[in-house]
Amino acid sequence: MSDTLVTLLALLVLVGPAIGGLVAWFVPARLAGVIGAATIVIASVAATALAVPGLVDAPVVALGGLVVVDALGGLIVVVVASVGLVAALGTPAYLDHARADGGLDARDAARLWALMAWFVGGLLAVPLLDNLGLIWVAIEATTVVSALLVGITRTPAAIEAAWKYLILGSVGVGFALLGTLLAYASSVGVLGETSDALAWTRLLAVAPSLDPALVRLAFVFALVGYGTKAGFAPFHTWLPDAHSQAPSPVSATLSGATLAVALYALARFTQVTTMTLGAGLPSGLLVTLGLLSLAVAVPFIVAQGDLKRLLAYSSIEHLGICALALGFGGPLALSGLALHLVAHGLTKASLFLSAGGLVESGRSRRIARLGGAFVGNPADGRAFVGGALLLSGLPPSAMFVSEIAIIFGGFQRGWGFAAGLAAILLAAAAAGMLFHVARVAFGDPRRPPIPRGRRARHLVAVGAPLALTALFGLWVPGPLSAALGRVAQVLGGTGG
Amino acid sequence: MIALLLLQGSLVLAGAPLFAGVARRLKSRLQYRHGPSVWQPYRDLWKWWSKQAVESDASSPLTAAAPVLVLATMVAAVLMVPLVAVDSPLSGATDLLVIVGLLALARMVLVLLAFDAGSAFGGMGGSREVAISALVEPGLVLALSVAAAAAGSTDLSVISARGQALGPALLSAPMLLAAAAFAIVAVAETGHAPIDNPDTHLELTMIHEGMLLEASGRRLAMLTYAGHLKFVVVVSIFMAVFLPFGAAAPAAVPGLDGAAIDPTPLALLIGVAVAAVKLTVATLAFGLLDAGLTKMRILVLPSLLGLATLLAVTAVAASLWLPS
Amino acid sequence: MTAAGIVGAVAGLIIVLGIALVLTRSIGRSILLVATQSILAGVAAIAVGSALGQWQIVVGGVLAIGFKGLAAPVFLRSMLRSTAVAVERRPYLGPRLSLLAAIAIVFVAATATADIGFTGTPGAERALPAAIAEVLTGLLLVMTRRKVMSLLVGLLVFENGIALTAFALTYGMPFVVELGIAFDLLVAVAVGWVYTRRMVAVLGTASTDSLRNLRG
Amino acid sequence: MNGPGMDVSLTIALGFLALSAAVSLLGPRAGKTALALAALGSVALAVVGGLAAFKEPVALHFGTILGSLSVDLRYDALAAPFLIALGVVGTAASIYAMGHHDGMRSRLDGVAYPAFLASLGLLFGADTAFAFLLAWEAMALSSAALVFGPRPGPTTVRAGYVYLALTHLAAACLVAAFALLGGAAGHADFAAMREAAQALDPAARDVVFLLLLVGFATKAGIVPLHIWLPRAHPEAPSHVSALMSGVMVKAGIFGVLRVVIGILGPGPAWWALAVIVLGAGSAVLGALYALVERDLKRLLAFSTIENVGIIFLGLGVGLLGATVNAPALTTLGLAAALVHTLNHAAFKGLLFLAAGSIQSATGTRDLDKLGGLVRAMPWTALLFGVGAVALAGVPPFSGFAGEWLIFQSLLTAGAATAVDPVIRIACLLAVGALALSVGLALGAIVKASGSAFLALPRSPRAGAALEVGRLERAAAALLALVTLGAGLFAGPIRALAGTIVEASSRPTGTTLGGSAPVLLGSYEPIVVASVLAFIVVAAWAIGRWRAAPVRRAPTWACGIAPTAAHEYTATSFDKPARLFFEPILRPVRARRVEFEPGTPFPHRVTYRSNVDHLVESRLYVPLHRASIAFAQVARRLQQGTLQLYVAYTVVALVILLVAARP
Repeated sequence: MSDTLVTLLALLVLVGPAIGGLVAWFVPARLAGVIGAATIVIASVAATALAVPGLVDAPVVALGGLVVVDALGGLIVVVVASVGLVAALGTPAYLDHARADGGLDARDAARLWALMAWFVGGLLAVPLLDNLGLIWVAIEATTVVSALLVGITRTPAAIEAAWKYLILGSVGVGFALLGTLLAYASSVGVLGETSDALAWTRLLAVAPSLDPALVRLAFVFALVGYGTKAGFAPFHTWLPDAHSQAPSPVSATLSGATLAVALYALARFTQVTTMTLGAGLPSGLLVTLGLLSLAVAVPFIVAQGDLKRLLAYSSIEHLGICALALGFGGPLALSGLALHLVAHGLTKASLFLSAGGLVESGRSRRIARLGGAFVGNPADGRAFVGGALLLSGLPPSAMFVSEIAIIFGGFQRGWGFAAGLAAILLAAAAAGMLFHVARVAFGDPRRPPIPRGRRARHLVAVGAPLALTALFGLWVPGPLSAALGRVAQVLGGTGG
Repeated sequence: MIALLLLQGSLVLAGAPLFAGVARRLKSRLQYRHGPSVWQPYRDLWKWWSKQAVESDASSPLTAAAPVLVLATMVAAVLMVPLVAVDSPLSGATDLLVIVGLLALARMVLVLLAFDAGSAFGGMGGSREVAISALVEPGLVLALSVAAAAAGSTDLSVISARGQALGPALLSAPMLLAAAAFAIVAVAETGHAPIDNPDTHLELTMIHEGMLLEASGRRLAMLTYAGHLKFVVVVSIFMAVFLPFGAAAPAAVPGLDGAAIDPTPLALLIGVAVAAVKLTVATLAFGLLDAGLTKMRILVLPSLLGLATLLAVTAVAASLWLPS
Repeated sequence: MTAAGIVGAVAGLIIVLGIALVLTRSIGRSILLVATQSILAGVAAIAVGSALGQWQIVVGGVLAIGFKGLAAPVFLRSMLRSTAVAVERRPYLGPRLSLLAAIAIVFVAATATADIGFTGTPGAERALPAAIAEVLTGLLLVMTRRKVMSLLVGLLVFENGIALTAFALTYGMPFVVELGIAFDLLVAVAVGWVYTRRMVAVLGTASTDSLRNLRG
Repeated sequence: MNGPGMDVSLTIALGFLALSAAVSLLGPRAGKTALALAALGSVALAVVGGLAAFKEPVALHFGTILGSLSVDLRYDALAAPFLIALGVVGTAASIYAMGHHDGMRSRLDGVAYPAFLASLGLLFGADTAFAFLLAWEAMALSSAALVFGPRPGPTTVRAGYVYLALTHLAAACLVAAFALLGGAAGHADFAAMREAAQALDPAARDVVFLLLLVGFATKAGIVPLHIWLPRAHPEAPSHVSALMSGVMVKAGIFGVLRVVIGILGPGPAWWALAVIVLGAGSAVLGALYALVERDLKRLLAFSTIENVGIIFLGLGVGLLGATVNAPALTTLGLAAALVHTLNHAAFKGLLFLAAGSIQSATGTRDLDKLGGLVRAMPWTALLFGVGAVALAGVPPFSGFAGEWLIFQSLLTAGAATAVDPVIRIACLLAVGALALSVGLALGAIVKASGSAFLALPRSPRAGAALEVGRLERAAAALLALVTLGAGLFAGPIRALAGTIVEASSRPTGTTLGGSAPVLLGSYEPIVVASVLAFIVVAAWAIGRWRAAPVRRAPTWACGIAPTAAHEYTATSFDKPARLFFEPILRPVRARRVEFEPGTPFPHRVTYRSNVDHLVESRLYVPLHRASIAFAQVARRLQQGTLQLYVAYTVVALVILLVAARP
């Protein structure tokens, strides 16, 4: 692509959402909806257009090195863009219902679109930026913006969730800043005090000569910081509250995209640390936290009463698997990780939207009171059950492929015990999930459900991602599998 | 082979009711009763044969078919059991498991017949028969498998040939234990005291008779006759496996092509005599049991049949350590 | 006074302010303390920046004073006005225990820097322990205070600690990143302000005791 | 023309099944054509099986999904019998479904049924770990969808959930086992895994064996992993339970043959002992619970557990032969297991179809409410009879043929001096256990057929039952013919099974099997059958010769008019057995007598007796309760205080810092 087009696209992605959001903030609700959706769609399309070449062959460089998109960055952009689109498609239906039953007024609706635009814009920026400091700033910005989104419905529970998200998020990400700072300190010795010192491309190039003690501390702080944002146990405590109280399109973006972006940032640190200290420390810590996340998620999934919290804990479980995959390393596990991020993003976004639909039509969040979804709300009911089956890794789902790849990869790399334990924990979590899904799907509805308007956009938003996940489970198209291979190669570093 | 088939077939088919008569006669004499003559079973069979059969209006075609099937199974079993000679008439095609299977087939058809009339007594007899036979099976098969494992084959002819060749050494400890187990099981199988009372028609106590209650005319004749045949089959299995002495062995000098030629006519005659003696002794033994023992309460049966299985199990364990 | 001397003095002052923060119960006073801390750090940065002639560090100091020293306290003050109670009545840590904790923090900070033993900028040997002490003080405040405003104050102290560490190690981060960090921090405090108003309106209290019913 | 024939017919088979799924999407009206296509697909699968038996195996590559995970198929001799069973039972089930009212209940059924057949077909040919696991989970998911069905009631939902959850947990064991197995081989196809498996150290091989055993035993329904089987089968429509009991349960057996014996290879003696003990336990308990069961389909489900136990005995002897390197013993054991697998597929499929006809005709499966169906449903009675005699294991039928072979293999193992005494005793005691289970099974099936078909109907619905349609009878008749054929031609089938076992072991290089199985005894079913037939005809002729006409009169019931109430129902029939096996069954009795007010005469007596399934009440219920209790305790981690959460983060940070010290 020509240079000018690349620069234009980069600018569009970095600056566009900010302006779009600003306009949407001050414009009346109906117009704000159009502008907000347009901003998200344009930003996503631009980012994908910018990232795909990086995904397929050589990394794309723009804005004088500020923006570098390699295979890993490209993949995350694709995940965030697709989840952003799904959320944007799902928002109108949510707003109709929320305004109908008085949860939100017109001002809030406009503000929601503006915040969504900033939120998705921030998430899209992270994989493009080649500066760890700016990556931190973008992630902190998304944290703060999404805190506003989580508590937008003004209920006591939403406010409580927002506060916890804000405080815990800021403390956690603060440690990430400490980590970034230490990385900067270690690279200043080698690269001098230029802003290049924070560019992960330069850091990777010069990694072996960095000061090991500083890099070790930097990795630990980054692991805690971005681990909090990615929802690893024991830093996960904010996630169930925030994801279950936020409006469903917001929690879709939170679960689908934000966790992936946080994992991306952590992956960059892991790359650098592996080049400097060797794979021992990072994989050890990542595997431990991954197993801990799985272990913590299982009891909460098995004995869960709230539908959305069930999905939130399942996100913790799936990010635990991603941490395991990152810890195992090796081509098989890492390509499994890449596929898992895509599949989890899509499925979880669709699930949160359909769960939102079920909660609205069943007028309750309690799983016990949401029975008879097939009868009461067939569209959302079928989507929810289908999504849950895909989520628990049953064959047509791409997660079946990725989970097997990760477990097989784990055994290959000598992590036999951890991978075996993970397999059992995964099955237990899936069994717990299926138990609740069966209770929700079948039986007769407790209260006559209000017929949900069959908004075409909502159905597309819920159905399309599931179809894609099922498709990728059976046949990974040529270019995608090549891309996954390149991501694995990039993540694996020379160690491979 | 055909000669043996005809000889053994005709003799057993003719003589079976006689042994029943002898057993009943012995029991009555021991009970200081004169008792019916030894030929009474023949008269009963002939009487039923010429009577008109009456069947329940609730019954299905099975009531007509069952007696024929049961009788046919028993006749087939008679032809498959070595009695007169070491080899049974159909020795090449069957082994002890097939004979046990045939007994099971007969039992299955009989229990279904019991169901068919829709009377409570048939159901009662059938349910007890099934429960008891389930307890009998392990003891029966284990006892026989001790001999089979020792002889290296499950064909009765091979087992009895080996037994005959061994002579008195055959009665080693495992074989004795197995014989005892088989004896208990044989009592249950043929329906003699203390498990069942062959002569009674008291509804609550009869098991085998209960199943025949609704049969009449030629059907009753066939079923009773099958019962007599079953007695001969069970006893001849016992004799073939545990007391094969005297049965007509194939000629000492094998034929030109190495195949064992049929036993000489003289050997067959001796075989028949010895078989008759053996059957009589067994009949007297069962008669003594009938006279001496009263019928056990049905809920206590598992302990007796459990004893049989236990004996068989010890026989199996012993057979591995002691040369059997 | 050389640059190192100024940094040393400021570090000492910051540690004292930190201890005061741990001990004080009144939220108004804690806002004042954290504001002075930020201003001091800013002044140190400006002094060192002008001494070394690097405009980046000077602008960093100005940003610190502007955002953390002035703008953030304005928000915190307005939050304070919106609730009746202005005192931390029952923090999780009693007065004696918090004093003990403050001293422990200083002790831990000193041993930690000695243990790590890498050299930052000149004068870092005094600034680093102060920075780590501030980080720990910030965490302690967040973990032991009940009122929402105190939590935000704790966050600011924690943030000051990290900025000071940056200053001690490499005289702060590249300018663009410093700007971003300061902006994010301000927006975080602003969001806190929004939610405090909403919390008082909906729940009627600004204490985290009423934020405890999302369980399991 | 050896190779291409197979993949052409495989593509035809999958084509038909895909077409069937597509057609069923058009709506319920297209149900019949969709099922017809499924039947054709099954026939094609049987053809593939036939080809695989006699032709050289051909590798078919379907594509790589991710990195080294690829779907390769290779139909060799071992896959042949299973494919043929799938084809035959699949065809019969599809034809049955065409005539049955709940054959195609919804679009979900329309897609799930062909998917179920296809996944089974792919499973038997899978040549890589991923292909095997993909087919395994697809089979579980599609059969669960069929069990749930469009409008499941609460019991169906529980049954479906227990089934899916247990199968998924078992699949996790398989994933771990394959990962361990394929660890060094980089997950190439089974052949590469076979070499890698030999290099594994003994401890790892034991772990792999246990994981595989748990995974395959759960799918096969071996006690104590069997609790899903008696729940899931009765809830599925009859043609699906016929397929599940007939073929899907055999996937566990196929797994043991293909992976444990084929890939993992021989191991220490305790492997064989474990399989034999599990087999014997399942056989006895399966038959015992079948005998005391009142629901017809649950009875058949428990008898499947018994028969799978019997097959495991054969597999145990096969493993034993491999351990002591006695090829003849291995061939005998595996051939016996294979023969009984095929025979069971046919007669259990037949019985489930017949049970389905009973349920659709009378609307109930409770044996106490049936009775007297032989008059209204003669065809179903005859077909059920054929299945019954096969299940009872009486000569000259197919059930006996399989069990006779298992007896032979156990006795051969018992008599083999190379085997150490403890296992020889186990084999001989297994003979006793097998005999006990056959006796109990005979009782169970006699009770089922007697109380369902004979005497007077015990409920108005049973009285008003009508014979089922032609298609359903034709389907059952197909399986009946196969069952009778398998019974009569047991000799040649036995030899064929021996050659199959020997052929499937050739490429592995390990001399698993010798020639046709060497037997201790002789059993020529044709001779036995013809002797029986001849004598039956003779006896019948003599019985009819100048016999007086038969008079029909009401049964004598001590003077009162005989009614259905006098009959022995299923519950009363198995009362002696319940009392005999009281320590295991722990029967619980509830008797309520309502008297005429003011008189000592009882107006109504209600009697309920049920049996406590020990495995469930002693093992699964406490386990379930403990896991829920643990989850409740664990949930206190998240009890809401913000400050505590920050403390979690700080403590974790300190621990990580300490852990990361250089």
